Amino acid sequence: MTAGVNSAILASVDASEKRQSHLLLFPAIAVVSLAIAPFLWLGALSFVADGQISLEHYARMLANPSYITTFVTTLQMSAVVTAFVVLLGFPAAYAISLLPHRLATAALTLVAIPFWTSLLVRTYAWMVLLQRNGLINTWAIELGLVERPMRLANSFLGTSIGMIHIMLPLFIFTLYGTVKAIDRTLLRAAANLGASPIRTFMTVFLPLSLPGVVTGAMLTFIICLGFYVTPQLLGGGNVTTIPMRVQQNILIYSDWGAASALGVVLIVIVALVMLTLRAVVGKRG
Amino acid sequence: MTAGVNSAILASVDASEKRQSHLLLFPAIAVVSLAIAPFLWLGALSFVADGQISLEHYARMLANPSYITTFVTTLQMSAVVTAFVVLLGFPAAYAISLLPHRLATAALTLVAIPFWTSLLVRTYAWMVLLQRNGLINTWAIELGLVERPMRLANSFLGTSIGMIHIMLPLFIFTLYGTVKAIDRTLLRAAANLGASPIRTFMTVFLPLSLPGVVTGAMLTFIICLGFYVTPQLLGGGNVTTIPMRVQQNILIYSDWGAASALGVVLIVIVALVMLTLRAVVGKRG
Amino acid sequence: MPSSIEISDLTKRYGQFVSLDNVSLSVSAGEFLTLLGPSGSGKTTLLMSIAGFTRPDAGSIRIDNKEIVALPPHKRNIGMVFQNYALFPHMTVAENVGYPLKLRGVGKAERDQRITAALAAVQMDRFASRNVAQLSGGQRQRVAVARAIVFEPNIILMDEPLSALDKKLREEMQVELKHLQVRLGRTVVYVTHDQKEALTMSDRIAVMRAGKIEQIATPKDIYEAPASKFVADFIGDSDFVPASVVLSTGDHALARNFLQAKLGSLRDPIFVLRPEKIEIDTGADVSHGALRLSGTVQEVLYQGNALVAYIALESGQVIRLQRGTRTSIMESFPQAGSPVRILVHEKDICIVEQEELAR
Amino acid sequence: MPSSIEISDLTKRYGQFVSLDNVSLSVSAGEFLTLLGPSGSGKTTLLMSIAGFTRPDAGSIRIDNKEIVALPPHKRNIGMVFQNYALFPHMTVAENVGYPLKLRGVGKAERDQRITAALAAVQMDRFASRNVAQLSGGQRQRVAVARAIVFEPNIILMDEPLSALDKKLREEMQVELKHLQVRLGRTVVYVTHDQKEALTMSDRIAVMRAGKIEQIATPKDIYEAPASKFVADFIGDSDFVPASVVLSTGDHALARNFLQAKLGSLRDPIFVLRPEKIEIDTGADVSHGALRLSGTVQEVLYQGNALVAYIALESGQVIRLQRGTRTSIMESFPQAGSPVRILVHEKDICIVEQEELAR
Repeated sequence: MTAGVNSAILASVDASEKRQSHLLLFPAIAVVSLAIAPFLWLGALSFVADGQISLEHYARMLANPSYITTFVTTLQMSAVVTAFVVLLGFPAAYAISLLPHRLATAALTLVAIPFWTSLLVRTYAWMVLLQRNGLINTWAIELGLVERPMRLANSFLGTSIGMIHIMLPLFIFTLYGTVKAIDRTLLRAAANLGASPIRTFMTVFLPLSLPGVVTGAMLTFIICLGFYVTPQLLGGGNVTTIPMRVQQNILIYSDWGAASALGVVLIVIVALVMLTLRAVVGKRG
Repeated sequence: MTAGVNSAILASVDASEKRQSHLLLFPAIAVVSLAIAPFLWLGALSFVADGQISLEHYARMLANPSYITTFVTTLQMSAVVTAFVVLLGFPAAYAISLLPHRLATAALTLVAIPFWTSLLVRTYAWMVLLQRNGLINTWAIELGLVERPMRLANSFLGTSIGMIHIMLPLFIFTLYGTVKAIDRTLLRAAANLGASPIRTFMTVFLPLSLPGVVTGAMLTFIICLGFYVTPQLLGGGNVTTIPMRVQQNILIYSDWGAASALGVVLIVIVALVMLTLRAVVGKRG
Repeated sequence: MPSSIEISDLTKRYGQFVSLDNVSLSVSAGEFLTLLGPSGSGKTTLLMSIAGFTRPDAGSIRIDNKEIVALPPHKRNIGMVFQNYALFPHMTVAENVGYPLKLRGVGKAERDQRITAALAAVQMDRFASRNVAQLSGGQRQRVAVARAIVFEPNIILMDEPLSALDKKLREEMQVELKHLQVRLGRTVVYVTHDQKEALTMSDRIAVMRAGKIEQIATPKDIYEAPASKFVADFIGDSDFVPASVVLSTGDHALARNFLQAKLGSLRDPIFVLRPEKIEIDTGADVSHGALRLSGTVQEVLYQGNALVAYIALESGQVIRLQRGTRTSIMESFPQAGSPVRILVHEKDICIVEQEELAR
Repeated sequence: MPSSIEISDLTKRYGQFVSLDNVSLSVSAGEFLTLLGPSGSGKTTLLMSIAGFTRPDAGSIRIDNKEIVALPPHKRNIGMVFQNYALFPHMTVAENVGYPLKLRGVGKAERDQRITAALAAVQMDRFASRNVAQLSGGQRQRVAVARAIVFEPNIILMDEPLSALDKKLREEMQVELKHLQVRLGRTVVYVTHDQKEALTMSDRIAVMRAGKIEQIATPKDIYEAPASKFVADFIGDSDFVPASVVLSTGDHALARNFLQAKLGSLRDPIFVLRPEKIEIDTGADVSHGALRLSGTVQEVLYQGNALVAYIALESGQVIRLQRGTRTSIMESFPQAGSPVRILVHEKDICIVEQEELAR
């Protein structure tokens, strides 16, 4: 670059403006740090045992079969819940996207209200419905579907039902955005080229909504990994998830290091799923 | 309408197609019902006492001053948390929106990872940081800022700090969408018409980002109302929120009716805030 | 191979709004017919009814004498080029073009061959393996055409296929599309709101207005003999001068039978004067059957390839005169402020009925 | 009242891309100057540098001899009409127009009066209390103009202000904006990629290409005497025939000094032939100083207000001849397939240097 008329003064104005805009970075850096800091500290803590740097907490996790069981249960439950959420949520999001604007807004609002309601209250509502003498068992017996009350609450099944109900709205919102954004002309084009409605759905609509399904499913899966209240109340002691083990380590054993290590593992799993998602969806877009 | 050539056959094809499209409504109705049903049952239960329809649970709530205290605490804490989230989140969202695309994505991803992480783990991380001999107290004493450890955990303050940290990402995401969508040409137009950067910010940027701020703040407030794990763990018995009272009613007193009534009140508050939000933001758009 | 289309009494209402008002129309096999009109005139509804995406309330659409009005779109076998091209973003160029063949169960080998042929017809064979997102607007347009012709439909519909392209490319594509249509010999129904496009490409133009066909004729007849003030105003530049003004102030050496034939049935006749059809009366042309009017030049605009004079007639009416910019013309062109006498030959005048046009 | 602008040696790079390459330019007080060029030519960067939104790497911008190149935009007191109008959606029409006055501390009474006057100047006074969202494209455009003139800046910049309007409205607004500029007597710098708009409105046009000004001149000089093949191709329709072909095959009764003057300094000269400047050689015109070429009519296109003949010259080159559609012209117009002899007067020919143009 050769210097020119006023180039010095222009460069200095430029530099002072850059300096000013760097000031703006502070809030961003501050908040990002604030968001991350507790986790970094958690990470540090997880490598300390008896005042020394050590991998003890992680080693114990691998060695103890009950931890392995907890991990398996957590992943299994998350996978089951995610699968059902996708199966129930896809047709719902698709159907809502076809409704006229007013009806669609109403449907989404109705779906939204429970979403924003206290997790505890939602879990409790399912306890009421699923218990031995709850509404579902009462009806099932009255209709003659079963003879004795089913064990719905205090089980993997009950926990899953509660979690499916809790996660469904988020999945529907996520997918709805994608589905609604699909250009309807493409469906017309497919019909014009000779595709029956079912072929159009399979060859055009489904592939185009896939990024939304993947995003929604991964987010659902991630959040399911962190559930504590629902498995605690609806699992009735028969379902143990990682966050429950964190809680036990603190309240019962006061073992902060072990709790931290569990937390770190959970965060790492979340980060991995999120990065995978970014890679998968990013590549398609 | 007068009949015309083929009008009968066209009308019949139309009708049969309408019937088919009504079939599509089923998944929407099913999922919306599934989402709402537990709450309706909860509502019904709250009006039953000793096997009879009664307003007893609600009457008791009004009569018992400790319930009033709980409500005030819950609303107060939600308001405080929301205020701080807005104050911290706005500059952050603004700053991130000015970053180049790559940096902004990175910042949002870093903010997102804790958001998707287990609430319990996040709360626990703050317990570690805030306890009497935790990192913050240790540093504060070493730096000579205080003489004795501050009471950070087990208090309204600690609970608020934890909840602010937990809610900040959601608020930033919500606001970021609005802020990013503001047409930058409007800011140039303001400058061209003679507005200094600060005037531009106050007269153009701020008013245009208001819908995002209002939406984010209301969502934050709603979710804060439903917090259970964080006040339970970080409040150390000194903070009682509505969801904690629900839990107490079930586990300690086995009073399902009272718990239902509390849940219903919570849902009604959420619904009211959401409808207010829709009215406020809808009017502006 | 090309098919004829016979539309009769087609009606479509949306609530109170009448989008198609008893429209009847024949398109002969191999014809290039353009539906031209302002937005809301029903041209798109008519096209969509032929494609099967809009179901009319009543009426008949027959292709080669077969009634199709109640048939769903995927059973009509009509090619279509959409306004935004509607290429499938999750398929390559070749997969897009091969899609209709796959649906028809055409085997891999033949399919590949026909994809290549269709892409070659629009000069896109080098782009077969590209993603749609990598294509420019003009390239997408070509792929959309390839996809619409690859399964050899007898009728091709086009919904403003060039409206998203810039001017130079649009003009190139007009010529190309027209040549392609002639070469393939298909029946084409084309929708546009660009009158120059319609005039250049069409065998016939149907000018639509408020759900009806206002005039259907060859481009030359539409421009030279518009059926109404609406058509004259919509297509080309026109100045309108009431017949009463012309006949009272003008030296109208117009044949009596010309006037009788043209004015006879009109309640409130006005003259349509086209800027390029008006001449300066130098006195050299003494032919009969011409209209002569006096006026003053208000302003002369230079537009590069044309000079436009705004001439205020004695009656106060302003009309335009346009001429190409050869030096010989520019040198003798009237200056602003100078008086001028204009001349229009009988054959260059058309007369329509006065009406209020909404703007 | 209007200001002059003096730009010298303005340079702006974005990484490797040179957006402005040592541009110098003077705009005199009260002039309507248009920056015309394809996208990426630097016309918008130049405009944004004057407005202060782009900071050049080097150079000087002086307004009335005051250096402003390092001044922030809000201290420049220059009016601007943005491409998408940039009206504030949270303010009414009156609040939008009053915004610059409020910033300047103008009191309520005077402000209201000036808002009304500015809105009246663009015929929008009836819409003062409307929301921006309720306005049509054309109405927004007018409000944007009112906001740019209400604080009486001495210079007004316009960035493709009409590009979002449809054709008829655009042409109306061209005339209106030009009249407004003349009435207010402000200096206007206008950016467009529409050559007809530039030709109609401007006092001078600066044609930009790859960060440089290729030619700056009056509309007539730009069109009649383009400085390069790029300018001739970008503005108007042109056919190019190499001088060697013309001189070997044509009957070029062209004056020796004409040829010498035009060809003298060019390495590889080509003739620029404009379709409207070519005539049919009927033998009647025996004037010297004209070029005569033989060819065959390939195709005749009817475009309503014009007939275009594609003529293949003996050398194989195809050129176009365009004429208005008066009946007298149409009757004698050459038919497709017939041999034809064309004639171009010396003054209607321009000669530029051959170069490859990217498409």
